[in-house]
Parts: sequence; structure tokens; C-alpha cells
Amino acid sequence: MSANLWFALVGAGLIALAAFTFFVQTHLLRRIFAFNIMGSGVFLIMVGMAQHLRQTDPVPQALVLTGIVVAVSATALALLIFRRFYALSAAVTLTQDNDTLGDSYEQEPRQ
Amino acid sequence: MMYLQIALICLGCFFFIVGTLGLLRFNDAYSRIHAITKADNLGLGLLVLGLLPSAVNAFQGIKLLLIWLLVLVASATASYLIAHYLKQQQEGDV
Amino acid sequence: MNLIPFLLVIPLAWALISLLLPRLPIGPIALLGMLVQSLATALLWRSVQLHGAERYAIGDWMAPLGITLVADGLTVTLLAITALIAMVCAFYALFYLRSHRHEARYFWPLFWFLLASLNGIWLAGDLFNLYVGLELVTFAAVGMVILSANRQTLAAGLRYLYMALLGSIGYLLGVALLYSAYGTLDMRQLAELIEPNWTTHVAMLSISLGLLVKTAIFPFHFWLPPAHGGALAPVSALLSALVVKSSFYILARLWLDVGADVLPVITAQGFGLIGACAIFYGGFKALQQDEIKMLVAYSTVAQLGYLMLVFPLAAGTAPEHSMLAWQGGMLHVLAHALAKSAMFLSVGTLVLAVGSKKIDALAGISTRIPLSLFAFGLAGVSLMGLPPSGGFNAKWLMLQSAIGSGQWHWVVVLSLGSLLTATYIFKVFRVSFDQQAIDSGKGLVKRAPWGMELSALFLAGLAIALGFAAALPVELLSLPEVESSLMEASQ
Amino acid sequence: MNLAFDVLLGIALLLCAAGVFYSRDLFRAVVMFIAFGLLLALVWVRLDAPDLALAEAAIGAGLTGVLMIDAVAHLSAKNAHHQGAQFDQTGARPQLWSRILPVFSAVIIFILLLGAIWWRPDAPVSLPDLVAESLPESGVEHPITAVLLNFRSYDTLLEIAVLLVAVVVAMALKPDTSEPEAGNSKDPILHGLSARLVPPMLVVGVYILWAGSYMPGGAFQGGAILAAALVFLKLAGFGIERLADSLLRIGLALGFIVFLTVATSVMIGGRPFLTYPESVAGELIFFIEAMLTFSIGLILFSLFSQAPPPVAPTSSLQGEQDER
Amino acid sequence: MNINFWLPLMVLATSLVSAIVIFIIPDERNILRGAFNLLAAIVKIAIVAGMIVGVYYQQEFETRFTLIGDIDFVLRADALSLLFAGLSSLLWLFTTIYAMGYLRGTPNRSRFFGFFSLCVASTMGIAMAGNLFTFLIFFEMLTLSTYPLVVHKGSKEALNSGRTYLIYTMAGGAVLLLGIAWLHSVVGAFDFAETGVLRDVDASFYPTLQIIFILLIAGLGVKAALVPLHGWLPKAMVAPAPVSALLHAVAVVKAGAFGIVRVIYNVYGVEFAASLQLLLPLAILASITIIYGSVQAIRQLDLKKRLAFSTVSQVSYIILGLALFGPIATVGGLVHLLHQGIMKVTLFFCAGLYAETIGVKKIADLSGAGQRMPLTSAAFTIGAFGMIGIPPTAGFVSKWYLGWGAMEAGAPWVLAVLLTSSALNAIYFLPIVHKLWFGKAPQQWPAEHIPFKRFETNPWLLWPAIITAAFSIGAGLLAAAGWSPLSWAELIAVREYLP
Repeated sequence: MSANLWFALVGAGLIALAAFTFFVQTHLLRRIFAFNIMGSGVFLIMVGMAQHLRQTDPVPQALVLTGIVVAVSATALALLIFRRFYALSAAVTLTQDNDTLGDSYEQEPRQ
Repeated sequence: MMYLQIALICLGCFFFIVGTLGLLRFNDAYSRIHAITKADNLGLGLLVLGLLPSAVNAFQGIKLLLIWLLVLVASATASYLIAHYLKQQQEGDV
Repeated sequence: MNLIPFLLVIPLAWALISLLLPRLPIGPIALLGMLVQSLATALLWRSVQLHGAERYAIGDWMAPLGITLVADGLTVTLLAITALIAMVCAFYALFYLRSHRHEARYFWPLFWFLLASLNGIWLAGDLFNLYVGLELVTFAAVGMVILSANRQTLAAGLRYLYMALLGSIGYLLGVALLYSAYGTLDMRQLAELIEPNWTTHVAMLSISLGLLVKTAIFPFHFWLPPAHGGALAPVSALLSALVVKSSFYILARLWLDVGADVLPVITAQGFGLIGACAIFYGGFKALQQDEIKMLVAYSTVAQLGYLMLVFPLAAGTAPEHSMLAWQGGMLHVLAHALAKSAMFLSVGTLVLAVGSKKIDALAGISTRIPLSLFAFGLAGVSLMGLPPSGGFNAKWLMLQSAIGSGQWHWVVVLSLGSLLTATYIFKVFRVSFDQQAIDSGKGLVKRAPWGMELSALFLAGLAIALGFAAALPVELLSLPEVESSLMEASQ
Repeated sequence: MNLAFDVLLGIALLLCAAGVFYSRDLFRAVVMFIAFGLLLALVWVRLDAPDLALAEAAIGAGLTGVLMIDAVAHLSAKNAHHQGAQFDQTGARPQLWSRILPVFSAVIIFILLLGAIWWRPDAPVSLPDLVAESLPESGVEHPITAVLLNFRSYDTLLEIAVLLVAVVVAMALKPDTSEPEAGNSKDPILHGLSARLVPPMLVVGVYILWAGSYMPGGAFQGGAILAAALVFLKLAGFGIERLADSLLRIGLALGFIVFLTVATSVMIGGRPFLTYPESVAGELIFFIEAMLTFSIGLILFSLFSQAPPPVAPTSSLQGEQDER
Repeated sequence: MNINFWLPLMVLATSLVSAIVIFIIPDERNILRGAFNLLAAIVKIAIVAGMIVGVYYQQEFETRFTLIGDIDFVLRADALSLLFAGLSSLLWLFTTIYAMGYLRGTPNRSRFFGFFSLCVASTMGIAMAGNLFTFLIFFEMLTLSTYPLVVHKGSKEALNSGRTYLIYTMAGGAVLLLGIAWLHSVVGAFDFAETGVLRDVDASFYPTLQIIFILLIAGLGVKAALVPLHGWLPKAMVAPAPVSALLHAVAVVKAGAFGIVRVIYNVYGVEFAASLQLLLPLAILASITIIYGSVQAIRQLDLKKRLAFSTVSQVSYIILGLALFGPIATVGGLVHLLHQGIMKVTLFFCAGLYAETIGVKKIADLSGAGQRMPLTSAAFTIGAFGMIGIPPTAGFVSKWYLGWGAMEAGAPWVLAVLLTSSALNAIYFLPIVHKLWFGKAPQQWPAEHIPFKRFETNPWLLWPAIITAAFSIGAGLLAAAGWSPLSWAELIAVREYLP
């Protein structure tokens, strides 16, 4: 039960938790949190499992580094679009039911 | 030498605990900031002192001190900014 | 001087040019870039046709350590289709963007990044490299969807981005598990090492779920219609024809080429089942739409269902039937790419000319904008799988494979599916022949620029020509690289 | 003894993540998220991955945190407290489905992953030995930088392209009719601190870039610190984001241009794509890394500064007109 | 790659090229479009005639290139294909003339004639298809090109009837595709052979071959308007007269019947089909359609609807002839394919003439039309007599051979069916003829568009009707002559049966 394996399990726990939140929460920002934490969980599994009972492996670490940078650009992109969407529609969630082009957001009374 | 280090580190941790206790117990925001910055800086200083003897070479020791210095400056400015923001908030509301 | 890297360098270089020098005349630059790109693709096509598949180690580091690019028959065909459709969409966009000033500024850099990442995915032979390629495709695609920054497209872009990110997380999780289990990221080495155990099954399941989300197959399809329906016409053409296929290509490569003997029959039949649901669900929803672009977007959801039928037909059946299914599936990728991009481009012209996205606003256009409607019709013929078209040949091959391997339920799905497609295609035609609307002269119709009508017609013509000249791509599709894995897989 | 610390750290990480999801107030969620990032940096140290610790702290916790705080600050008061903590009452989903299915699927995911992790077969191919073996030819001592910039440099090339696309979309989203955002009030103390603090930050950034070739560090971490310095300047009121648009564009793409030109120019000598000639590999890699650090710094900063303003500019929005 | 390779393709190309050109010509340019149409029709007839002579002297005309895998695109002109090709190219010429006169001044003429030539291209393709795959390509192309013609008027009613037409033909196409795909997976790629291909398939496949035969006949039956699948034909009468004349008398309906001929003779081989007991149920179905068609025709009040139902029953004569196992019945069926085409076109032309000149659509107010339009009524009477099978006309020849073939095939009940149907034909045609000549003309015709100048109506419309009427008599009287349709049908029948 080396540290690597434990952290891989913690990663799995993070993924499960984040997946649960992704289904339940509809607030767009909270979903960005969920997506980030799920990413960190996957990175933990990648490094943890690769180094379990083996020498420290630079390849998954390099991949995770690339992953972190990609994750930050994804978060930045999501935040950008969200803020522009919020500026236009003052809505914080995307309603799933009507996916026609008409009214696809939860209209909030403008303050 | 070992015992001195352990003593210093325990003392540092004690101050950390006191600071956190202060954070939880005090009622208004200003005193809470006060508690945190003061206690933690002192705690960190003791911790660094405790670790200095086991530093591999002088260069690493200087780096430890630099870290302490940076934290000092940063927490000072941070607490000032938070207090400033809170004051503006209260003036804004009242 | 091998050609493979140039297919990546050219689009990336042109992306930089169009990003850094916006004042240069965009049109000629873009077309020049596309010509060079198509020339390189054609040369690569020729060399692969003559000497068979090529493997290219980047940085001269051998397989497990470095990244290898693989150019076999299927890759080259997909590269050719991408270059072709991208060129026509670029030509179309030159005219289309004249009336969309705001979007034109950042369209071209995103267009080139999209093209570069698509080429990267077709060529990639390394799992993590595919992940970065997928991310690049998604970001460029989301960027292009939200170019016209209004409420609908932003909401659609957000929903697209969130689902795509979830999908790539699933894919990355699978790659992480596979790497920890087999120690290598190279697909060919993985194909030799892979054997069914718990980790592999969970990894392949998570990769499949991730890629299904990105290919918008039935249960995860709801992000596609607003995104493809709301975007600019050339953008939705590129997205529907190529971007959605890139994740399907990876799924097909992983299941049928790399993990052929790990694919349990129930999973393959499961894929077929959700494919069938996609066909019927997409068809019914397309029938109910009153906006033309949403109708075409839902038709994409339905047509993607056909692609999923490749798995049950190719896995666990006799070698010649699985080869037929593989050829049929990949030919459907080509035919649908051509037909759908032609349809989106012609719809773009019609919407621009008529001024509204509603279907009943298109009443009586058969007399005023006949060329675009004719292109829409030809593309419809290929989508419906009526004989002289590429779509028909793909359906024919899949029917042969289904009948040969005795899976009658897929035969029924295939035939009912194309009938359903016919219903919503002819719904549009019924409106366009409506004489009352012509007599009552509903609103004047702006003359659409010739470039737009011709590009749509060219692609539609190609979709029909694929019906006659299907032998060339199909023979190239089933090069030894693919054949060998399918053959020993199904022994 | 170490295992106890690791277990504690793992549990703290999980609690922190739960805290992020279930704190009622969004601002509190962001603070928890930053704490999560720092804890994760500690975990990377425990997993013997110092590079990742640096990157996680600088980019994961630092920059993402900054972006999040900026976004949350712009939400209106009511939205900041958007419930979402418990099961979503406002969601349109039927009661049963929204309560049982997520729990069920989360548990399934966890069990599957548990099995996958537990019964993992031992890997026939061992990449670390291959890396160690061909490390001398890579021109760099530190294995991770070797993998990133030599063995799998094509991944890094695409990754920079990903960053660039994110910036291009940011620029595309910025409404061209927006009046420049009101400069932050020039706070004397912050101003003074930043004037003294930014130079050492730049020195540290360059040091980390330089150290990357023989110990943990490198382009991304250096770039992140550079970005932090620039963000610090912007917050302290130095109006630096008004760099000319084209200058900003060139600055952003510089790293990518250098990387691409080096990658293709090596091909002239008949070598395959992205093969650095043996003799000059180290210098070439460092040159690319330096340019990359500069570009990444600028990109990460402009992702922060290019964010669209909270309120739609008064002038009718470009998007609306197009939608006839 | 000599001329024989290109001739079949040339026939197709003439109408495809003219279709594209006509689509581009703006509506007003009548003369240019008319010239193009006639030129294309004449060139087509010349090539077909050339091929007929060639086939008579045992020459081979074939265009072949591979499509996909082992399937290739084959256009071959053999005796049977030229029978249908000759019929449709000849009648196409007259119908084009008729349509030019009929549609003068109406909107969307270019669109109409464009799709009109696409239709003739697909009919030619169907006639000359060398294997089932090519046949299917043109079969579906025919559906696509006829839909715009059916909905040409653009009225609500036309659009609805277009939709029903599509539902029937699309479903038929899907079933046909299923049959062909299944047959291909069982037997592999094959071309039409003079005496059928499936004889040497091993016995275990017989039940599958029977099911495939049912699928093929159902798919083709939709277009051949067999009883349960004929619903679309009466509704399609809403189309303009030249469309209903040509499509629902010659192109679409005959394509279905021609397909059934191909399946029975060139795919299964008539002996093999008989041995599988497939022909008898087909004959029964055909007879039911004949009786049902005639009964329905009697109930119709509208002239074109009555003619439509009579087409339903007449086409089943052909299928009846094919389904009887014997060379003479085959000759009867094949020659009826030709004769029925000529006679029905005449009747539809006359119906169109009545509607155009004196605005008469209902049978009731046709009385006295003979005085007003003697020539049209004469043509109508000849057509009607042909339908009933009165001696001098072509109809009599084909019914005679059918009866004789039935006796020879030992199926006397078929003779009874023929007699009752002829009687029914008489019941629904003779009252019209009587009303035409002996009815009392009303003072004012409902809508007299074209005044009585030198001729009773627009010459463009009149002459095609008269020529086709002359042909129907000629085919009857000169049946024994060398070049008559009858001798050509005998030539085909001889080759179809095993020596």
C-alpha cells in the first residue's frame, strides 16, 4: 500500500466526487470547479499508478504538466465565454430541457 | 542541537495553533486579520529558525530566510488590503 | 523529404500568418494556403497508394519513447476529404463573411488551427497526442461557434465546451489507465500487448464514453444541434462534416484496429443499439424542427447513428463481413462529410437570400434560387442513401455485411433509417415547390453570390460522384494495415 | 510515519474538494479551490514530482484561482450565493432522477476505478529506462524537460497551439466597441510593494527557466511566474494591458513561431521533423524554452486581462444586429 | 471501345445534357427550349432505331465500368430493353410536342422540361440496365425526377398527392433494395442473362429465393400498380395532362412492369420461377388487379381518374401474360406492354384536349363533344376500342395472344378473366363514346379556351393525339409485318425460352 497507490485512490475519489457534482450542479461556475478537480484526479491516477511499485517515471509527469496547461487554458476559455454569456443574458445556468435555438437559458430579472 | 530544533518547531506550531484559534474565536473581521498575521508570522519565523541548522548548505539557509521575509511582506500587504476593502464596504453600506 | 510533417506545418504556419497580419488580403492568402495543403495531401495520397502505409517517427525517437505519425490508407483518405472540404468551405467563407464583418476578423486563424488539429488527429499514432489534438479541435471549434457572439451561440458554445471537456477527461482517464497497465502510449505497440483484463476494460469503457460524448451519439447528443444550428454556415459545415468525425475516427481505430480482440460482443451490440436510437431519435426530432439549420443539425445526429452500426457489424463476424462493414462505415464517413457540408453551405446561401431561418420562409424558392436548392437536393439524395450517391454505396456495403453475418435487426434499422431521412428531406422540398407562396410573392429574395452557390453544388456533385467512383477510396481504405488487424481479430 | 502524513494529506485533499462543491457562497468555493490547489502541490511533492508541484502551485492554484476570483467578483450579489449546494431544487429534473442517479453513477465510477487501480497488470514496456538510456543524447539533464522538449516535443507544440487558440478566442470575444475598463485605483501601498516585488519575481522566473535544463523547472513554470508578475502589475494599477494590439499579438505568438521555425528548419538537413542536431540540442532547447516562457507569460496574462467586462457595453452589441 | 460501347451511354447522355441545359434556360425563351427538346428526342429515336437494327443482326451494344467491389454499372441494349426503349423514346417525342402546347404561358416551364428530360433519361436507363444494381439506380432516379412533375402545379392538393406518391415509391424502393442486397449476398454479382441466372443455385437456398422474389415483386409492384400498392396512381392524376399521359401511362407504370419482366425472365428464368411455384400466385394477383381496376374505373366520374384505374387494370394484363408459363402468353404480355402504351397515351391526350379546349373534366358533361371536336373524339374512340380489344385495333392483337397463351398454358380461368375484364372495359368506355357522338351538346361549353379556328383546337395538342391513334390502329392491322411490335415480341420470346 505505497503512497503512490493511495494517492491514485484519492484521485479516483476526486473523480467520483467531481462527476457527482457535475450531474447535480447546474451553476456554470461550479461545473468549472468540478471539471478542474476531475482533471486533477485523473492526473493523480496517471502519476500515482504509473509509479506504483516502480521507479519515478518522467513521462507521465511530463504528460501531466501538459495536461495542467491545457486544463488552465480550458478553464480560461470556459470563464471567458461564461462572462460574455452572463453579460448578455444575466443567466448563470443553461437549462437542458429546451434545446431549440429559441430560449436556451434561464432568464433572470436584470438587477 | 536536535532537541533545540524540535523545541523551536513545536513552539512555531504552537503559535500557528494560537493564530488559528484566534481566527475562529474572534467576532469581527479586523481582529481576526490581526490574529492571523501576527501569530503566523511569528510561527513561521520559529519554524525557519528550527530548520536552519539542518539546511544542506548556506545557500539553502538563505533561501529559507528569504521565504520568511517574503511571507512577512506579503501578509502585511494582504492584511492591509483586506482591512482597507472592509472599511470601504462599511462606508459604502452606512 | 517526407511529406507527412508538412501537412501539419502548413496549416499552423498559415494560422500564424492570418493571426499576425490581419491587414493582408485574407482571401488570396487563404486560398493559396489551401492549394499548397491540397497539393501536399495529393502527393502523400499518391505515395501511400503506391508504397502502402508509412510510419514517421517525430524527432527520430523510436515508438514507445517518441511520437510516431501513421499514414495508412484510411488516414490519407480522411486527409484528402479534410483538405477538399476545407478548401471549399474557405472559398465559400470568402463570400459569406462579406456580410458578417465582425466575425471575419478571427475566423481565419481559428479555421487554420482547426485544420491543423484535424490533420494531427488523422495522422497521430500516439494516444496522448490524440488527446492534445482533440483539445485543440474542440477549442478551435468552440471558438468558431461563438464568433457571432449573441445569446444563442454563446449558450450553445458553452454547452459544447462543457460536454467536450467532460469527454476529453474521460478519454484522458482511459489513456492514464492504459499507460499504467501497458507502459506504452504507441497504438501499434499497444495493439500487440493488449489483453482483456479489468483495467483494460475500464480504460476502454472510459475512452469510449468520452469519445461518444464528443461524437454526440444519442444519449450525449443534446449539445450538437444548438452548436451546429447556431453557428455560421461554413463553420457548421466544417463541424458537422469533419470535427464530429474526428472523435469517431479515434473510437473506430481503438476498437476495431488496436483493441480488436478485446472488444466484447455485448459492447459492440450496445454501440449498435445506441446508434439505432440515434438514427430514429435524430430523424424524429429533425422532422419536428421548424428552423432549417436545426433540421440539418438533427440530421447529423441521425447520420452519426449509422456510423455506430459499424461496431456490431465489424466485431466478431467473419473476416469478409467485418471488412465490408469497415469499408461501408468509412465510406459513410466520406459520403456524409461531403453531403452534410454541401447541405449546410446551400442552407447558408438560402438563409442569407431569404433572410430568415424558418423552413416555411423557404416557400417557393425553387424558382428563385434553383442552384442552391439543387445542391440541397443532391446532398439529400446522398443522405437518404438513394442509388447514384456515395451514401447509397456505404449503405449497400453495410447491408451486405449485415445480411452476410445474419444480423437482421441491423438490416431493418438501416432501411427504416433511410426512409426516415427521406421524410424530413422531402419536408423541405414540399415547401420549396409551394406555388401559392410564389404567386403571393412572399418578400423579395436577395441574389446570393455565385461563389456560394457553386461551392455548395460542387460538394454535392462530389457526393453523387462518390456513388460512381467509390472503388478508388474503398480499395485504399482497406489497406493491409487495417485488413491485417481485422482479419486476425475476427478469427 | 510518512504513510500517516500521506493519508492525512489525501483526506485533507478530499475534504477540500468537498468544501469547494458544497460551500454555499461561491467566493468561499473559490478560496477552497485555491487551498485545494496548494494541497495538491504538496501531494505532487510527496509523489516525487517537483515540476508538477511548481506547475500546480503557479498555474493550477495561482492563475486559475485569479481567473476564478475575477469571474466571481463580476457576478451580481444574488448569483454569488447561488445555492446549488444541496441537490438542485431549481433544476427542472424530476426529483427521483436528480437524487438517485448521480449518487449511483458516482459510486459506480469509484468502484470501477478502484478495481482498475487495484488489479493493474505489471507493464511489459518500461519507459523510464528508455528515457534514462537516451537522456544523454537529448542535450538536457533533467528527464522531464527532455521528455517535454525533445522526446515528445510535438505534444508541447500542439499544447502551445492550444494556449494560442484560447487567447485568439479571448480576443474574438472582446466586443470591439468596449470602452477601456476603468483602471484600478492606484493604492499607494500595493503600488509601492509591486514596484519592489516585481523585479525579484522576474529574476525568480528567469532562474526557474534556466534551472529547468538540469533540475525541476522549465518553460511553463517560468512563464507562470512571469504571468503572475504581470497580473500583479495590472492589479497595482500600472495600465500595461493597453499594449498595441499587434504588438500583443506578436508577443503572444512569438514562442510558437520560434518553436515552429526551429522544428521545420531542422528538416532542411534531411532530419525528420523536430529532430535537434546532436551537438546544439541543449542550446536550441534552451532558446526555444526562453521564447516559450516569454510567450506563455504573456498568453496567461492576456487570458486574465482580455476577459470581457461584466456589463454589456451600452452600445448595442455587434452580435444582436447580425441576428436578423 | 468501339462505337458499340458508347451508343447506350449516348442515348442516356442526350437527355441528361438537355436536362441540364434546359434547367439553365430562362422561362421566357420558348423557342430555344423547344428546339433543344425536339432535337434531343429526335437524336434519341435515331440512336434507338440504329440499335434496333443492330440487335436484329445479333450485334452487341454494352457500356460497362466497375462501381464498387465486384458490382459494375452495365448498360446493355438487348431485344427486350430496346422494346421498352423504343416505345418510350417514340412516345416521348409526341408528349414533348403535346406538353409544349399544353404549358404555353404557365410558370416554371424550364423547371418542368428539365425534370421531364431527367425522367426520360431514367426511363432509358431502366430499359437498358444490364444488371439489377444499375436497374435500381435508374429506378430510384425515376422516383426523384417524377416527384417535381407530379407537384408541378404547386397547389395544396398537388403537394399532398406528391407526398402519397413519395411514401409509396420510397417504401417500394427500400423493399426492392433489400431484395437486391439479399440476392447479391446469396448469389454474388450477376448480370441479366437471356434465360435467367439462378438455375444452378443449390436447393438449400430455394426458400430464401422465394422470399427474395416476393420482396422484388413487391418493390416493383408499387410502380406497376398491383392491387394493394396502386393507391398513388389515381391521386397522381392531379398532375398536368402530359405528365399523367406519359408518366402514368408509359414511363413509371411500365418501368414497374418492365422490372417484373426482367426479374422473371433474366434473373430467375421462367422455367426456374415456374418450378418454384412463384408464377401462379403472381397470375392470381394480376387477375385480381385487372378485375378490381376495371370495377373501380366504372365508379369514377372524372375522366382522368377513370383512365387511371383502367391503366391499373391494363398493366396487370402484361403481368398476367408474363406469369403464364408459355411462349405465346409471353408474346401476348410483351406486345401488350407496347400496345397499351400507345393506346393509353392517345386516351390521355384526348382527356387533356377536352380539359384544355372546352374545359370538360367530368364524364357527365362530355355529351356532344363529338360535334365540337370531331378529330379528338375519333382518336378517343379508337383508343377506347383498343382498350376493349375490338378487332382492328392493337388491343385486340395482344388480348388474342393472351387468350391463346392462356389456353396453351392450360389455365382456362385466365380466359374467363380476360373476357370479364373486356366486358367491364366495354361497360366503362362505351357510354363515353356514345355520349361523345350521340349526346346533345350544351349551348355553352364550361370554359372554352381555344376558339374553333382552322382546327378544332391548338394544333400542337391535336396532332400528337391523332398520330398515336393512327399508330394504335397500325400496330393492330400490320401486326404480321416484319417490323411490327408483335414480331419484335416474338423475337424476344424465342430467345427467352430454353431451346
